[in-house]
Amino acid sequence: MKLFNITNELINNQEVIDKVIHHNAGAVSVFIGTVREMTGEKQTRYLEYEAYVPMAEKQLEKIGDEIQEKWPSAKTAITHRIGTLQISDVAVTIAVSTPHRQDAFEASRYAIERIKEIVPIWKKEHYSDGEEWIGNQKGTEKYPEGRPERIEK
Amino acid sequence: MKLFNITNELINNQEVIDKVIHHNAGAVSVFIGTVREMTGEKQTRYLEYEAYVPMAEKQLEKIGDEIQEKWPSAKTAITHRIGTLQISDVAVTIAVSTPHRQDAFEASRYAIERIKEIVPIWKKEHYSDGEEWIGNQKGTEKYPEGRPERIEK
Amino acid sequence: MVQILLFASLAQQAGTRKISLELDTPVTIEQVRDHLQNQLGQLTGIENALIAVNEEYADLTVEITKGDTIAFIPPVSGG
Amino acid sequence: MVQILLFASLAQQAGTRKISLELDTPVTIEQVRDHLQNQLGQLTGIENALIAVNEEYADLTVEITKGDTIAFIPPVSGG
Repeated sequence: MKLFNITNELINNQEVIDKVIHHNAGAVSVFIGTVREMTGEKQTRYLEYEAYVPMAEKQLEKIGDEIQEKWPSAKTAITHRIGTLQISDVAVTIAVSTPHRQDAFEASRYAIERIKEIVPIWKKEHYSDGEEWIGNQKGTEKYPEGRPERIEK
Repeated sequence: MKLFNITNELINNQEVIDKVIHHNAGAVSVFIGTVREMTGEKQTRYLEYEAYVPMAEKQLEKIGDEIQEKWPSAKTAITHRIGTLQISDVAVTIAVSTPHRQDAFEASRYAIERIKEIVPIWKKEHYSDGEEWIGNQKGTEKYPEGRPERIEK
Repeated sequence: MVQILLFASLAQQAGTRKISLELDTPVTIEQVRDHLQNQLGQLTGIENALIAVNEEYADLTVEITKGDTIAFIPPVSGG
Repeated sequence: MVQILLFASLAQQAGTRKISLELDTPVTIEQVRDHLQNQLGQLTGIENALIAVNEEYADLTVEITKGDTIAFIPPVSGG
């Protein structure tokens, strides 16, 4: 059972949740990212995700390690989907269990923020009027120090 | 499809999640409360929940209304189980979808806090060495103003 | 006739969850509560219970009338 | 021989995701990057891409050696 994985298949939320439920968990915070149709005035028709798969899985594991360090009794599982996704499809499911609820919420939120910082996955929006790689691909903003904040080597 | 309900059956998390997924949701924050074995030194064998069912469902709906007011584009579903629950069983599942993730986390957390304040559900712990109704049943603490904070009439 | 509902530790102490009461005149919830304790003996914690009338939280001073359902709600512990 | 991996907009511009490069002597990633642009033309955004060597983030100044895999990682947008 892989706690951190990238998949081409539909994500089964319950499968991710089951990976973190155990006898001393009292709370599970699950975050599910889904494909939204409207972003401001722009209408998404579908999305494509690609990943540097082996490194992305390692980086997801690293996020799990960071969570373990910050919230020692947390257990984390993350599945991110790649390929072509339609509106309302699940792109990512994060589950974190902890004995008490506050930690679960905080750790789950931490996980999604970190995914957006350090995991090599890219999203291309296919809008009704064109397409675009998301995430400052044009180099108009620079990462501080040439790398995303908080990346540790 | 009832968005807010009390049930005697096992909770199907995905069913609750499905109630809030829609084309302009981009984030779903799910909170799952499970039965934890250890609380400090105390070992739980199993739990019993009871509810004032019709009022509890109304109060859950009220929480949904409060969320709608605070986060207008949120959609909320809550299922709470009653009866006898074993270790790791799901007692409550809350799902909140929003266009953006921050609101989903905040609203989901708001929902669980409010459940613990205003919804007439009671938990009896069956420990390895005795049993206890949880929630200050002995009257050793008084609610401010004789009622839980933030209850509005 | 009014219905009185008890839950959790209150129901356990009373040995019942539901009591029917004949009312001659309108009474306050406080009076109902006193009456209950005369009938059933001391119910520990009832002073601290919230009150719901017809499934809505209400004050002790509310007058109840025929057909009402009064619930004594010990501190809740769901979630 | 080293492997160079391109992703997202960089792969799209380059028309390929994977390039093999013969190395005579150890070179820095910066030199690899310059070489790539000589070969493929200007890749918009490559200046801003992070670098991973063998699946770990690395600095531009790192020297690479035979068998290494160098990935150019445009700003990520998962989640």
